[in-house]
Amino acid sequence: MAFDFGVFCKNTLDGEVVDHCFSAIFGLAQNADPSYLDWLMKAWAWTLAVAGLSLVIALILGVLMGTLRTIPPNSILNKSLVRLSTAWVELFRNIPILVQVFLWYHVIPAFVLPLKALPSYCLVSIALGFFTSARIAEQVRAGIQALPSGQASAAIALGFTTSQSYRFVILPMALRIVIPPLTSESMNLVKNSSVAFAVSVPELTLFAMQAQEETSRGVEIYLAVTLLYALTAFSVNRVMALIERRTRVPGFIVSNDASLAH
Amino acid sequence: MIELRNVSKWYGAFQVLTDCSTSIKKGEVVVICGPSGSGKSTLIKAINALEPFQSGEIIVDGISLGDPKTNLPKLRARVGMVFQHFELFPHLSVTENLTIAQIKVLGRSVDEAQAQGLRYLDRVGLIAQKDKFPGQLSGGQQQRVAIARALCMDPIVMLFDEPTSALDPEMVGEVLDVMVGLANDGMTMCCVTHEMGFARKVSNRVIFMDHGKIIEDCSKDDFFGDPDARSPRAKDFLSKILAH
Amino acid sequence: MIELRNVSKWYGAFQVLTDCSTSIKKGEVVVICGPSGSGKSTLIKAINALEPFQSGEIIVDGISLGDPKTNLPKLRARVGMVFQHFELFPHLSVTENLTIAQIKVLGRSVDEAQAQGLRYLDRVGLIAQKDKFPGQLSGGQQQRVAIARALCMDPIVMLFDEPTSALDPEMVGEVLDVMVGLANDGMTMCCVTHEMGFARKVSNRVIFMDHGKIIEDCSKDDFFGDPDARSPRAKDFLSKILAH
Amino acid sequence: MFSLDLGFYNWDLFTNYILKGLLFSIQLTVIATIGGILLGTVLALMRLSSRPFLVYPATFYINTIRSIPLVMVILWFFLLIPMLLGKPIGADLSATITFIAFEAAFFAEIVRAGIQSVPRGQSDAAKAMGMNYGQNMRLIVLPQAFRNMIPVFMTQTIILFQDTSLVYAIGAYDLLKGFEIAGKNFGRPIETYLLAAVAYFLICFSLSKLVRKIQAKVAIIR
Amino acid sequence: ASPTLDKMKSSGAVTMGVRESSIPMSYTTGDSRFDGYHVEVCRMILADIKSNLGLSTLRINYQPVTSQNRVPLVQNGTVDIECGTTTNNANRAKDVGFANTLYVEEVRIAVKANSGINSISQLAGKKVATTTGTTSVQLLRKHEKANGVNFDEVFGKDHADSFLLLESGRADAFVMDGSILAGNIANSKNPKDFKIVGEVLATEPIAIMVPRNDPEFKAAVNAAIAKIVANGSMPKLWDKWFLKPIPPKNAVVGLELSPATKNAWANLNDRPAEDYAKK
Ligand SMILES: Nc1ncnc2c1ncn2[C@@H]1O[C@H](COP(=O)(O)OP(=O)(O)OP(=O)(O)O)[C@@H](O)[C@H]1O
Ligand SMILES: Nc1ncnc2c1ncn2[C@@H]1O[C@H](COP(=O)(O)OP(=O)(O)OP(=O)(O)O)[C@@H](O)[C@H]1O
Ligand SMILES: [Mg+2]
Ligand SMILES: [Mg+2]
Repeated sequence: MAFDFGVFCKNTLDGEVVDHCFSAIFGLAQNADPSYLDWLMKAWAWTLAVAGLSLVIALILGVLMGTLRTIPPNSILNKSLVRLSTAWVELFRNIPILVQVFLWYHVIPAFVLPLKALPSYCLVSIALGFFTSARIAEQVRAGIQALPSGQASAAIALGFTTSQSYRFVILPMALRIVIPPLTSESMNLVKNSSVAFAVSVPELTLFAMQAQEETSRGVEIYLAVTLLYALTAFSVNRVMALIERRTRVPGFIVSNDASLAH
Repeated sequence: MIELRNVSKWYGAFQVLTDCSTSIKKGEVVVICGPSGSGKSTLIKAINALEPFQSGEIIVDGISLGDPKTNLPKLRARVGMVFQHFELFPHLSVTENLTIAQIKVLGRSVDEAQAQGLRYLDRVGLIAQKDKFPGQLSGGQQQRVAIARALCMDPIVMLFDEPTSALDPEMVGEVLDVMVGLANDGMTMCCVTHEMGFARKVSNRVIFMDHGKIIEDCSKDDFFGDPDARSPRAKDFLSKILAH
Repeated sequence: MIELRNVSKWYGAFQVLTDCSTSIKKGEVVVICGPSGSGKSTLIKAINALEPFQSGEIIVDGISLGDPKTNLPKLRARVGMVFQHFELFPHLSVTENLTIAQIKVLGRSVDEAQAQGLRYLDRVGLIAQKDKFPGQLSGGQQQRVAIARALCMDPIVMLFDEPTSALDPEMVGEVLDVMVGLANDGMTMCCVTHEMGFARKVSNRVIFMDHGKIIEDCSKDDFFGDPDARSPRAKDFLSKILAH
Repeated sequence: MFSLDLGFYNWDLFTNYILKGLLFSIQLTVIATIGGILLGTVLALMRLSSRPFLVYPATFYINTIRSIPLVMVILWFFLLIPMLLGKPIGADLSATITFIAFEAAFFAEIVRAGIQSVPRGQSDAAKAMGMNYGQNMRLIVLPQAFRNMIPVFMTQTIILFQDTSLVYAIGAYDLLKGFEIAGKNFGRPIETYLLAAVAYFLICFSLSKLVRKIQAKVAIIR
Repeated sequence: ASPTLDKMKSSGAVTMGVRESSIPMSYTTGDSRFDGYHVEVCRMILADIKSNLGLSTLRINYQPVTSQNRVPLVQNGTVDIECGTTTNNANRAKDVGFANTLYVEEVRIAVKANSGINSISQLAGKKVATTTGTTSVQLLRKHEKANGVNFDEVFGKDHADSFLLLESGRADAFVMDGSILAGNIANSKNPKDFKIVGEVLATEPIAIMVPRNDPEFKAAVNAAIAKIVANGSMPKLWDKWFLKPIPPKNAVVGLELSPATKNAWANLNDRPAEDYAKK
C-alpha cells in the first residue's frame, strides 16, 4: 500500500490542497482555510493540555493520599484520614477511566449543577487526575513502605513530630524512590488522555476518528497521531529521567523494581 | 534517671515483654543481652517511647511516658538513640544529618547547630567527611556519624541497639572505641550488644533477657565472675557466645 | 586438587582480581580473609565457575575451567558450596532441598537420594526438621541444612563464603562445630571467614587478600605466630579484628 | 434538580442487554490474560537472554506497545490485521488479538521483574549444585518467580478487565456497551452510566480483595 | 461470478451490518436482536435473494458496526450488506458500493421546545452538538465558513451522547440527520421537551452498503429493491417504523414521509450526496 501524507495539506472544508500546510496556525496565509495539519497540531495541544492539568491534579492528590495511607493510626483524626485515603484509592482505581469520565461529565453535573458550567476539558482532567491519583497514591505508599522502618524510628527518636519526620526524612527519600514508577504513571496519563475525546475534547483521538472519516486515509492519520502520542510519552520519560538525575543522592543505590501496572 | 516498672507489651496475643522492671542511674553503663527475639530491641525502644506498651510505667528523668500530657517528641529529643543499621538520612550530607534535628527540633540557629555538629564529628574522628553523603561512607564511619548525631542533641542518656552487629568485623573496633570513650566520659548508657569484651570493659551492670522477661539483672562482676550463680538459660547463652 | 594460576578478573575497567595464584591440596583446610570488597567472594566463586574470569587458569581435579570443552555443570556438582545467606530453596521442604540436585543432576533414585539426604541431615543434627520449610528454621539451622545439602553431592572439596556472618552470635557456634567436624574428618575445605578462632583451630593455611591481590599465603602458624613477618596491611587487619 | 429513575431497570433488561456484554468482557479478559502470559513469558525470556538478536526485537516491541494508547492500538490492529491477513475479521476477534498482543507487552515486564526478584544467590546455589540452565529455571527460579508474580498478574488482570471498556472504539459489545445501549434505548443514559460505574466497582473491588487474600496465601516464607 | 453470492450459497449464511442505536433505521432491541426500517428492508431483500439462489435457508448473522468502522468492514468483506444509516457520497463510493436509495435524509436541527430557536441563523455563538465521525461535523464547518457565523461545537461520541448534550443543557442544538433526531427525541424521557426546527441544512441519500467489487450482488439487491417498491411495501414500512409505536419502549418517532424520499422510491437510483447538494 502507498502512503499519501499529502492528506495533511488538504483543506478541512472541501478536501482541496492548500498552499501552506501550516496556514492557519502560523498565519502564513491570512484567512486561509485550516488544513488537516493545523487541526492535528491543535488536537495535539489539547492532548497536552488535558494531560498536563490532570498530571498536576494527580501528583498533588496522589502524594497526599499515598502519604495519608501510611501515617500511624494513633489518634481518631489519623485513623479517619487513613480510612479516607484508603477509600479514595479503592474508589478511583476500581472503575474504568472511561466510565469515570462519563460520571464526571454526564452523571455528577446532573446532581451538582454548578459543575455544568465547567468546560469538559476541566471535567475530564478531574476524572483523569483522580483516577491517576489513586495509582500514584499506591506507588507513593509502596515507596514509603520500601524505606527501612528504622528511618522513621530514627527521625522520631531525634524528637521530630510525625509531620516533621514526613517532611524532612520520609518523603524526600520516598519521592526519589518512586520516580521510576511515577514516570510510567505519567506516561500512562498521556495515553489515557485519549479518553477525553469521548466527552468532546477535540484532542488527538477525536481528530483521528473524525479526520479518518472525512478523508478515508486512516493509516496516515493514525500513524501521525500515534507518533505524536509516542513522542509526548517519550518526552515525559526524558523529563522524569532528568529529574531523577538531578535529585540523585550521592552514594545511594536505589533498588527500583519499576512499576508494573499501566 | 530511667525507671521501668512492670512493663508489659503484646503484639496481638503474643507477649513480647513480660513485667520488666529495672532502673538506670545517672552515669551508669548498662548492657542488655539475650537470644534473638527475646525482646531486647523492644525494651530499649519502649524507653524512647518508640514502641507503645500496654501496661506498667516507664519514667525518664522524672516524666512518665504513659502520661497523655507528656510531650513525647520533646522527651525523645533528650534521649539519644543509635540503631543497628545506622539510619542516617541518605539524602542529607553528613553535616545536614548532624544539624537538622538541632535546628528543627531544638530551634537552634544554623551556625550554632553546625558548630555543635562539627565538634562531635571531630570527636568521632570524621571531620574530613563532613560534606559527604552517608552512602559514600563505610559502615563503621556511618555508625560513628550516627553516634555524633545523637550526641549533638545533648542527650541525658544514650541508647544503643546492637550498634556493631551490622558491621564488617574490621569496623567493629572503631565504633566500640568511640563508645568506650563515651562511657569513660561519664555518659549514661544503655546498650544492647553481644560484644562481651565491651561489656566486660566498661559496663556497670548486665541485664539478660529471654522470652520477654528480664532473667538476670546484676553487676558485671557477678555476671561474668560467678557463672554458677546464674540461671541455666543465661549460662547456656554465655557459653555459646563466648565459645569461639 | 585445586590450582589457580595468575587469575585476573575485571568488572568493566575495575579490576577485582589481580594475578591470583595458589593451590589447595587434598585434605587441606584453607582460610581466606581480608577486608570487605577485597575480592574474597569473587575468588571463591571463580573456583566453582560461578564467576567467569578473563585471564589465568583454574584447574579443579585436573580439569581446566577455562576450557570450552569442560562440562561446567558436571564439574560444579563435584564441588560443594555454602553461601553467606544459606540460599536454601524456600519453596522446597528440607528433604527436597537435600534431594533435588541428587535426583536431577546425579540421576540418583528418590530412595537413594533420601537415604543420603537424611544421613547428612542427621549428621548436622537436624533430622527432626526434615519436613519443615527453610523459612521455618532459624538461621543457624538453615546454614547447617545448606552444609548437608552440599555434602549430599559427595563433593571432592567444600567451599564456604562467610558461612557465619549472617548469623545471630548465638548460632555461630553450632555452624562452626559442624565445620570443625568436617575438617577433622579430612574434608578438603576452602573457607572465607573472619572467625579467627576457627582458623586457629583447624586451618592448615591462611590466605590474606586486599584489593584483589593475594598478599599473604602462609601456614596458620606463620600467620598467627609471627605477626612481625606479615605485611603491614595484614598486621593492621589482624589487630583490628582481634582487638575486641 | 435531576432525579434518578431506576424503574426501567429490571431482570429482562439485564439479560437482554448487559449479560452479553459482561460475558464478552470476561471472555476477553480471560483469553487475553492467558495469551498475554504465554506470549509475555516468551518476550521476557528473550529480553533476559544475552543474544542481541533476541533482546532487541523484544525490547522494541514492548517499548512501542507500552507507549501507545490502548485505543490507538485497538484501532491500529483493527485497521491493519485484515491487511496483513488478507482476510477480514470481526470486531470481537480483532479485540481479542489486540488485547493479547497488548497485554503481552505488560506481562512480559511482570515476568521479567518476577525472574529478577528471585535473589541471584538462588540461581548461584542451583548452579553450584550442578544444575544446567533449564533445570535451574524450571526447578528453582520460575517456581519462585511465578509465586511472586501471582498478585501482580491478578492486579494486571483487573486493569485488563477495566480496559476492555475501550473496545467501544471498534464497536465490540462489552459490558459498558451493554449498559450504554440499554440507556439509549430506554432514554436513561445518566442512570445507566451510574449503574455501570457501580457494576465495575463491585467486580473490580471484590477481585482486588481476592488478590490480597491470595497474596497472603502464596507468599513464600523466607 | 459474485463472491458474495457464492459465499452465501456455499455457507448458507450472510452477515448483515447493523447499528446499535440508530432508532428507527437500525438498532438493537436487546439480546442480539436487531430491527428497524433499513434492517427490515434488508431482510426482505435477502429473502428475495435466497429464493433466487434456490436456498432453503439463509442464516443472517448480525454484525454491529459504528460510524468509524462500517466502511472498512464492508471493504474488507466482514460485512456483506450494511443496513444502517450510511450516507452515499462520492468519497465512500471509492471504497464501497451503494444500493438504490430508499431513504433520503434531511439534516435538521433539534432544540429544546422552549428555547425559541427556529433557524440556524439563531445559533450564532451558541453551543451546537454533533457526533464525532459523521458528515455533519464537516457540514457545520462549511456552514460556518459560508455564512460567517461561529458555532461553539461540542462532539458526542455517538448520537445518544450528542442528544444527551442537548438534553442536559450542554448544547443548545443538535444538528444531525432528521431520523436520528426524531428517534432520539421519541426515546427520551420527555419527548415533548424537544422539537425539530429550521431549514433543511442538507439532503443526503442514505443507502444500503454492499461490497464495491461485486456488481452482480449489487444488481441482485437492486432488483429485490425494485420488487419491494413495486409491490407497495414501502409506504407500509414507513408507517410501521416512523409513525407507529416501535419497540423497545413503544414510542412513536413521528417523522412524516418527505417528498424527497417519495421521489427516491419513484425514481430508484444510487446518486451520491453530491448530486443532491447541487440541486
Ligand atoms: N511488629 C511486630 N509484630 C509482631 N511481632 C513482633 C513485631 N516486632 C517484633 N515482634 C516480635 O517480638 C519479639 C521481640 O522482638 P525484638 O526485636 O525486641 O527482639 P530482639 O531481642 O531485639 O531480637 P534480635 O536480637 O533479633 O534483634 C520477636 O519474637 C519478634 O518476632
Ligand atoms: N557485579 C559486579 N559489578 C561490579 N563490581 C562488582 C560486582 N560484584 C562485585 N564487585 C566489586 O568487586 C569487588 C570485590 O567483591 P567481593 O564480593 O569479591 O568482595 P569480598 O572480599 O567478598 O567482600 P565482602 O567481605 O564484603 O563480602 C568489590 O569492590 C565489589 O564492589
Ligand atoms: Mg533487636
Ligand atoms: Mg563476600
